[in-house]
Amino acid sequence: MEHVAQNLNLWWVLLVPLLPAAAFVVLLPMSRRVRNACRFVPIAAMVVALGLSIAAAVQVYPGSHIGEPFWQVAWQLATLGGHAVTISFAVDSLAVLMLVMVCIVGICVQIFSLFYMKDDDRRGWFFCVMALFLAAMLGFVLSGSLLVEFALWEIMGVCSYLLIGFWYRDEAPRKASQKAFLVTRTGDVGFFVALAAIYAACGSFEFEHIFATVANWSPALLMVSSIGLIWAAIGKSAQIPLSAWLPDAMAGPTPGSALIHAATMVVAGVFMLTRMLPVLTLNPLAMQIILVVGIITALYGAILACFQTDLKKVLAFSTISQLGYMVAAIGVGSATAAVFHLTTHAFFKALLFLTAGIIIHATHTQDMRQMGGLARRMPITTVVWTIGAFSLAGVLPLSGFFSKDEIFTVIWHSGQYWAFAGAAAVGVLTSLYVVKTWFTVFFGNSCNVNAHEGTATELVPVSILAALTLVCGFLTIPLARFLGHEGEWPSLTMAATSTAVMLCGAALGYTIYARQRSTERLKQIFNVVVSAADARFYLDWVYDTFFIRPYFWLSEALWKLDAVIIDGAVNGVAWLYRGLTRLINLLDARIIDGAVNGAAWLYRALTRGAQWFDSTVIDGIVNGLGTLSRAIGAALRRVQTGHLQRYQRLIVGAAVVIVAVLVLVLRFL
Amino acid sequence: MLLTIIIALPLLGVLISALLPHRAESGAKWVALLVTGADFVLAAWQLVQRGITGTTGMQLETSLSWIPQLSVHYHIGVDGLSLPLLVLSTLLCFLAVLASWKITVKPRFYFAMLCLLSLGLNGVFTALDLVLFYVFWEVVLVPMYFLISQWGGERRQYASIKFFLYTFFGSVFMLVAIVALYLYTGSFDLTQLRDLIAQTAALKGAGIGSIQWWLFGAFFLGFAVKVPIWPLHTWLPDAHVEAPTAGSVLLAGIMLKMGTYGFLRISVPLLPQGFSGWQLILGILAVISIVYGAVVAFAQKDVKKLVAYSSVSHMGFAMLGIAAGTAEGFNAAMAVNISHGLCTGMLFLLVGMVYERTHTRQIKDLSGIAAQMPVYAGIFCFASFASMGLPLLSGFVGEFLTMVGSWKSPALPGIITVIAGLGILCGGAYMLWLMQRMIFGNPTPAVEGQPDITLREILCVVPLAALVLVIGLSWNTLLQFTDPFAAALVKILGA
Amino acid sequence: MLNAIAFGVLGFALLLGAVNAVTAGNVVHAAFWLLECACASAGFIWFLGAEYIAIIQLLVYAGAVGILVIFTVMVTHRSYEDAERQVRVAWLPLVFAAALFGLLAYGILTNQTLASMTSAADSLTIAEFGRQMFSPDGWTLAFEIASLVLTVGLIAAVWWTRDTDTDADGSTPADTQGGDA
Amino acid sequence: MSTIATITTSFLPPFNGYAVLVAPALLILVAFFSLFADKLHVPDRAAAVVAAVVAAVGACWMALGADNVILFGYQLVYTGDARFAATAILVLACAWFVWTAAAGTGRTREATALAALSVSGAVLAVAALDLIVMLLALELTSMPAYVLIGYRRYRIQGLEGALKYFLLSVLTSLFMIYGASMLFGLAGSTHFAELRALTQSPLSLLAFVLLIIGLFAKLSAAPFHWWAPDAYAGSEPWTVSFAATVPKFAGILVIVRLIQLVSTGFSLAQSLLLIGAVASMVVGTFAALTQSDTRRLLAYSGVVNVGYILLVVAASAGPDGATYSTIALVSSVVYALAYTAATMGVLLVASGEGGRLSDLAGLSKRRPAAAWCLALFVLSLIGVPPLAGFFGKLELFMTAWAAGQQVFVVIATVVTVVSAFYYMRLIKAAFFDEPERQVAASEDSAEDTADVAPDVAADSAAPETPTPAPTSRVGVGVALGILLAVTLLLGVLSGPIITWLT
Amino acid sequence: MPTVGLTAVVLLAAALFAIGLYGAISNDSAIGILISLEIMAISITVNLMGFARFSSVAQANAWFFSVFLMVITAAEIGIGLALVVAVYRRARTSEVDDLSELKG
Repeated sequence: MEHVAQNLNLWWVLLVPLLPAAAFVVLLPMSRRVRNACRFVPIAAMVVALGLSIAAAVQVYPGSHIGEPFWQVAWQLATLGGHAVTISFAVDSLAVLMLVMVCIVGICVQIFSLFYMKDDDRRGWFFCVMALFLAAMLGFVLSGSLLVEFALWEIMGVCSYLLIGFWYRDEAPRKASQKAFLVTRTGDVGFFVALAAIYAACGSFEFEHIFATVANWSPALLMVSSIGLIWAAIGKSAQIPLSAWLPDAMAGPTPGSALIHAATMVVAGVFMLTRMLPVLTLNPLAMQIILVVGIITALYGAILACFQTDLKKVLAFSTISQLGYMVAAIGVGSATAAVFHLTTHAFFKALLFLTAGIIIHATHTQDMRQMGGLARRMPITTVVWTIGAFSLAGVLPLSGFFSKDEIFTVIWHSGQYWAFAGAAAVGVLTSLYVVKTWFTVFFGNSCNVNAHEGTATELVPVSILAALTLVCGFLTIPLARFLGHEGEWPSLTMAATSTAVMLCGAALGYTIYARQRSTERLKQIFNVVVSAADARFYLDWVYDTFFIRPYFWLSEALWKLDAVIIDGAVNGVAWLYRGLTRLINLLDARIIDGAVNGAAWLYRALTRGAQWFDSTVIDGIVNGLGTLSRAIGAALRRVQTGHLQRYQRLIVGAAVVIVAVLVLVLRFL
Repeated sequence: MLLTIIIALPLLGVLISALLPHRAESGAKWVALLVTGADFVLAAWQLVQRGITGTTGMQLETSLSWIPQLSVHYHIGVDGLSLPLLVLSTLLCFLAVLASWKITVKPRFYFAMLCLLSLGLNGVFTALDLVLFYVFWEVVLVPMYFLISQWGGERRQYASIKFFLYTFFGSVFMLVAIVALYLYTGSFDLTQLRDLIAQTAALKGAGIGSIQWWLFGAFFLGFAVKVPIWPLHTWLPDAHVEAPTAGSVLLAGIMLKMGTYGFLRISVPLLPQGFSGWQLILGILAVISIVYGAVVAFAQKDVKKLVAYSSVSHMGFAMLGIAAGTAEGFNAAMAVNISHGLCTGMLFLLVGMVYERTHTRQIKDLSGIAAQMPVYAGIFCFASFASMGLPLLSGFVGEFLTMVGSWKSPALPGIITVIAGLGILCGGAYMLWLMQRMIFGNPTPAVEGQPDITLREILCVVPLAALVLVIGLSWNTLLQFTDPFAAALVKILGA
Repeated sequence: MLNAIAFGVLGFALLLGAVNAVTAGNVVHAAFWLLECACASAGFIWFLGAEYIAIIQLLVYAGAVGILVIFTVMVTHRSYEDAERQVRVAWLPLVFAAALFGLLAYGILTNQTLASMTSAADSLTIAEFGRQMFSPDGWTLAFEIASLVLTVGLIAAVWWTRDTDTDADGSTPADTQGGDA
Repeated sequence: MSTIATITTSFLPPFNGYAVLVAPALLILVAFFSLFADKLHVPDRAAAVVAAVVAAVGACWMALGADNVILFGYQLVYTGDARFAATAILVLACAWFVWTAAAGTGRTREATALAALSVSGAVLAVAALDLIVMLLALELTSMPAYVLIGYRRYRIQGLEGALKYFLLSVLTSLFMIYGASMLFGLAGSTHFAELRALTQSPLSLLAFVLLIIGLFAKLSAAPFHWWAPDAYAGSEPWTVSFAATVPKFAGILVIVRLIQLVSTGFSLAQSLLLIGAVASMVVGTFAALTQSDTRRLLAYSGVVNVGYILLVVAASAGPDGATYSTIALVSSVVYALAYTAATMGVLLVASGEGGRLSDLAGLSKRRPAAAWCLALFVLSLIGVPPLAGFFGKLELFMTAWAAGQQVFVVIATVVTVVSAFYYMRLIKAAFFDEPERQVAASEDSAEDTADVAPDVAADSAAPETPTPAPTSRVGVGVALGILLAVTLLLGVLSGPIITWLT
Repeated sequence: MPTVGLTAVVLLAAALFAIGLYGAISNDSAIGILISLEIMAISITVNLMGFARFSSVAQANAWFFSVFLMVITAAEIGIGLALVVAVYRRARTSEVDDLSELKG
């Protein structure tokens, strides 16, 4: 274990991920009842972890550039063909910042879910998986090698699968969890290829080793690895082609969604891109792709958020859109802007999700239309929601304004003016849906009476997060300097433009929703856009028709190929063949009723063609081999007629022929 | 001498359990348990001891002359490649005996056959003489045939005959190749054969159509049936569906590894030029196996068939590792061998437990197991994630190294690695699809009221799970054995 | 060398007997022609100088075998017309036999060793024949084996033809009389 | 005589010992003892027991006897392989006698006598180096076979089979004798060594071919195998098990010796043998595929196996055959034993049940031990390793491949694979099929099965209608055990066996 | 007077053999076949005696050969006729063509 320490020995930082991991290991083997009782263990573990990370932050305070670790430790994982492969953990300023952020959000969510899950009999299991997830995220943040990052990346995927599918008894969470895990794994294929390419190039996964040799990588290799990494990030952070899973992931318990699908896991993609920025910057095309993906995803998320009626879906699409912002920030090369927005977004989005949890708990519904006028019954929740929402919209004193403004300035300086316009449009739409939710949920006619204010255990974590959202805004400079860049306050003009953007969106929202003006007329005007938005721009339809249904058909066809054609061709023995014909009839019967329940017309035409092909050509081959050998056998039996005369003549005939051939022919040869 | 004891111990089991009097029929399982257990302890002790001192070159070698005229020797030995497989084989045999505790139909013959199978498997992995290897290769065939045909499911007769004839068809070509090798070089001994082949002029000449190429092809047919590689795999699903639980565990857990072991022990080191001719074909077939196995598994209605096709897909990774020809590739092949043995062994044991309770393997009849049998569901999820290739578990080691190895290999184009990546995705797809239908959801009448997993059954599964975790966390526990062998192999190919 | 005329006469007698025995319509005729052929062959052998063998030939073939055949014909054919069958020439066997003879003739006629063997060996006396038979390097072993062959022939004949006791499976001839049903 | 002496002594030190003839002598004694058994008021099967003991003693005697015994002026020479063949034949006979003693039904006295004489003939035939002795010994070996095929004298199928076998066999042995007489005439002497010195001429070639064709018929090699299926299908599996194995084993030895000692003078010997080999393999396999009667199936399997042996013999008959002669001799003898032991085993198991495959149905339930024995014998016939069949085939194919018959070895391999299909039907019948209900036993099987209903026939006057003794399971076990031992050990101990043979 | 050599005798024997062969193949009744086989045996004896007469060295062996040949033929005729009688008893015929129950 060699230490690459400037002068600090931060071995204890490793405890931060290990503590929740220990909690998970402790909780796992327990029986359900015992596990429910000691669901406090993970919370205690997280509190200690927070303490340690804050201590680390203090010790590391002046901070340094991203990528220069204060302290690093490496183990030899294995030797491959005599060449040692190592895994390592490194502590640098970015890692410490993320540690603090994750611990804070983690603790708030865990405290909140103490109350939220109190009447669910599998709450022990919920905390256990939550602990595993936090351990994985903290480890992910601290990892010093791409292999460790990938390993923990997939562990987080599993945890999100388990959490989304927590209530596995009913249909929606089951389907959503599988969809989420499969879509993220589609992204992981890219990560796999990138890993293989990078290892092939520089023989190791360590970041500093990669960055050292990246200069002399071949352009093809550079392209493959960056495309792979981008594809992985798109999968994990629900960017545009692979974003369908995040809205469905809301089927899981709200605190789970709050932690995973707002604050931590979804930003893992962004975090990985920041880590690998040195590699990506060498590839201008990759940067451009990242920027384009970021902006389009932001727009996509924002537009759809405006049309959602489910409170959590709105937040989900808003997360997609803010992630788009972060990716765009990376796209223009500024890691600090992305990280800053990542941090602030974590706080206010977690805040919004938890508050949404309280509202849902109180009104027992997720549909915003049935909520209304909650301000009077739930004053604290309203205040807290307002802080979060306005921070999201980018109102001046709140942290959201500063981090979004940072991104605007960075995009502006990068000269990509189309991107800046896009970002501004997203700003407008963001404030539009913020205001819309604000009015529909808290003002308007109060249509459910028994809404009651959240209890203390719910409100404490929420208010902590609200406080942080207020404070963070003023930390832009120290935070930037912590990450190694001298930050500056947003320029006056930029502040003005972003406020103007926010105000115009708010005004639009006010005019439409404040006074309950009927939105039917609006809907006719934009009916095309509205119907498209309802169907999430047909993204799901594309998945279904071009990937899922053909996959079902392909597997069915290949299995039939397997069972009939290869088997048929291989065992031509009559005796086996008889068994096979029974099998084919059985299969055909099942195929026909299989086709009936919903295969496309194309599919049915094809199977009929295949059947004809089967019965004539393939059976022909199988028959051929079988009958050929039996025909020869039968022919031989016919010769064996039992007549002695026939045998005598055969023998003598054979003898004479052989003698003639051998003696005469060979004699003369 | 110790290695001969390890190999021959199951023979003791065969004799005792077959000759037990009728009254003491139930004693057969205790005899079998004792014998296979002792065998495993011995083998594991060797592994641990070797682990400490490191394995370079052949260990525990014994060589006695058997048929002097044909220079056939009883030559056995263990090295980095075969020691882990030997331990896995003894472990799985032990667990197979444990898993078939409730066998009532002719138990004496059943456990005799299991011990005979264990003997054959131990022999195959330690034989260093081609004739001895072929003898043990066929010995394994007979008990498996009887296991399937006597204690199998409804269509056991068709499945067992098909299993026997497929493998026999392959092994006949292997015999022809062995004879041809003997005639060219005059020796059957694996250790000397490599340099003998190198010296004989007739066997020079790489590339398609050279004699080495043909020999490799003959061996390929013999081993491909066993691995199984794509076109020759149709016996596997039938054999699995109809085999009893213990039969399936051994068939998938260890008998498929004989094919890849054959490639690594015989084909690649002895016929390097032949191998270079076949590399691309192997790679393509391997990738087809991966994707084909995964896609077809998706459409299965019977759990065992699904796991059988998953075995085709996983062994495809092992073959891709071999086809890559790089150090990572060979390590990958050996890692997939061991990890697939563990994961699929676990899956089959678990499926066997469900079958013992519900007597059905149709997925549509089984659902909501998590609600009814939570501990079982937990273990099943662990096994599924392991076989899906989740990091920190052994499945990931094999698949990751295959990807890295095949990308690095000069002979295989990059697209093959990408398709293999897609294969991993499809692998995840059918496993999740199985878990979603079988484990989650509301309990069906068949699953209703079923007792959760018992201690005996947990004992069957826990050692495998522990090994999966240990290998997954610290790769070196396994790779320290396989890497010296892989490095030596690469040096041979390089030379 | 041999006197051609005697050779011709005896040879013709021999061939005549053989041809008629083989193509006889009636089995009884065939049996009698066999007798004639055996006697002719004994004469021919005598002409070749091997008197002792000729006598044995006469005894064994003409006597024992001929009579035995006639005896069997009497047992197995109840009436005259049973033994009758219309005579027709079977072409395929004729072709085969002729082809074989042609090959043999070609072989014999072109063979030098046969042509070169002309030394007229004086015929062996019976005493000499006996002494050589039982000399240490002689044919005692062959003699023993021949006797065993005859014993087997005897056992077989007894086994198949005896009607009195039960068959291997205990069924007596009576109940399977209608064998041909 | 001098030329004979020089040639044989060149590789055989003279050792005068008539002791080696003890085995055949004892067998002759047993034959006569069993013929007069009822006069000595001894139970019917006692003869078989004595015969078994004698055969066992003879086998040990032969095995332990000295090597290179030359008798009767080089007419009879017991080299290593002759002694091994004699021991093998005696072992097979011993197994058969034990089975007859245990489970033989009805009168087995005559069968024992005939078998004993046949075995003594075979023991002499394997060592014969003289045309006359060879012919006589072969006749002595195969004549009892005619009787055994037709042993059930009150059943027309048996007799019909025997008649066909007899007539065809006599016809072909006359061919052989004619060839032998012509060769003798040309060479002047009947000893093999002399025949080797024969100058090649069309007539001598013709004579030699006729001789070999006769031997082909004895071995039921392809163009001349027509009698085998009908002869075997007509009679009981118990008698077929002897008639199909011992005469064939002796025939194989004779043809191997003949080819090695005499064929150098005849270039076409190799092509003749190859024709026989390929024809046997192909015809035998395809005909066997569609058989439904065990005896007929094994008849065709016999044709195929003789085809394999002829392939190796052809290898040693080639121009450079001398180098391969010893290995060819060794591998053909070993394979002959492996094949005959397995065939006798299968037939003995079938004897308890009945001739047809369907009679074997459900055997694993009735007699599990016998069923597993049957499985092992069939696997040995297929050529699955650790059993004798595999090692036999391995040596056969390697010798043939080395001797240049690559194409034919490939044909043999394909034939082996195809043969697996029809052999497996035996296992399928024994293990999977369900026996039809006993009531509907068809006419043929009723007559066929040896379970003899005590016959209270009209002439109860027949004094000694023997009430059949019960089948003693131990005896059957011992018989099958001997054959099983041969099948299992021949493979594993092939090292020492080969040293013994050369 | 003209003399004739060994070739003529062997030729005669060959002719006799061929006639016997024709008879064996073409005859329907078993006894007819046995008679033809008998004739073939006679031809072999004649052949042997031819050699005995003309070859200097082979005379004794030729005599022994023919004697043993006669023994073999006698034994075979014995068995053959016994078999024919047994078959006749059971099947009321000795016509070979009717005996074709065993086939396939």
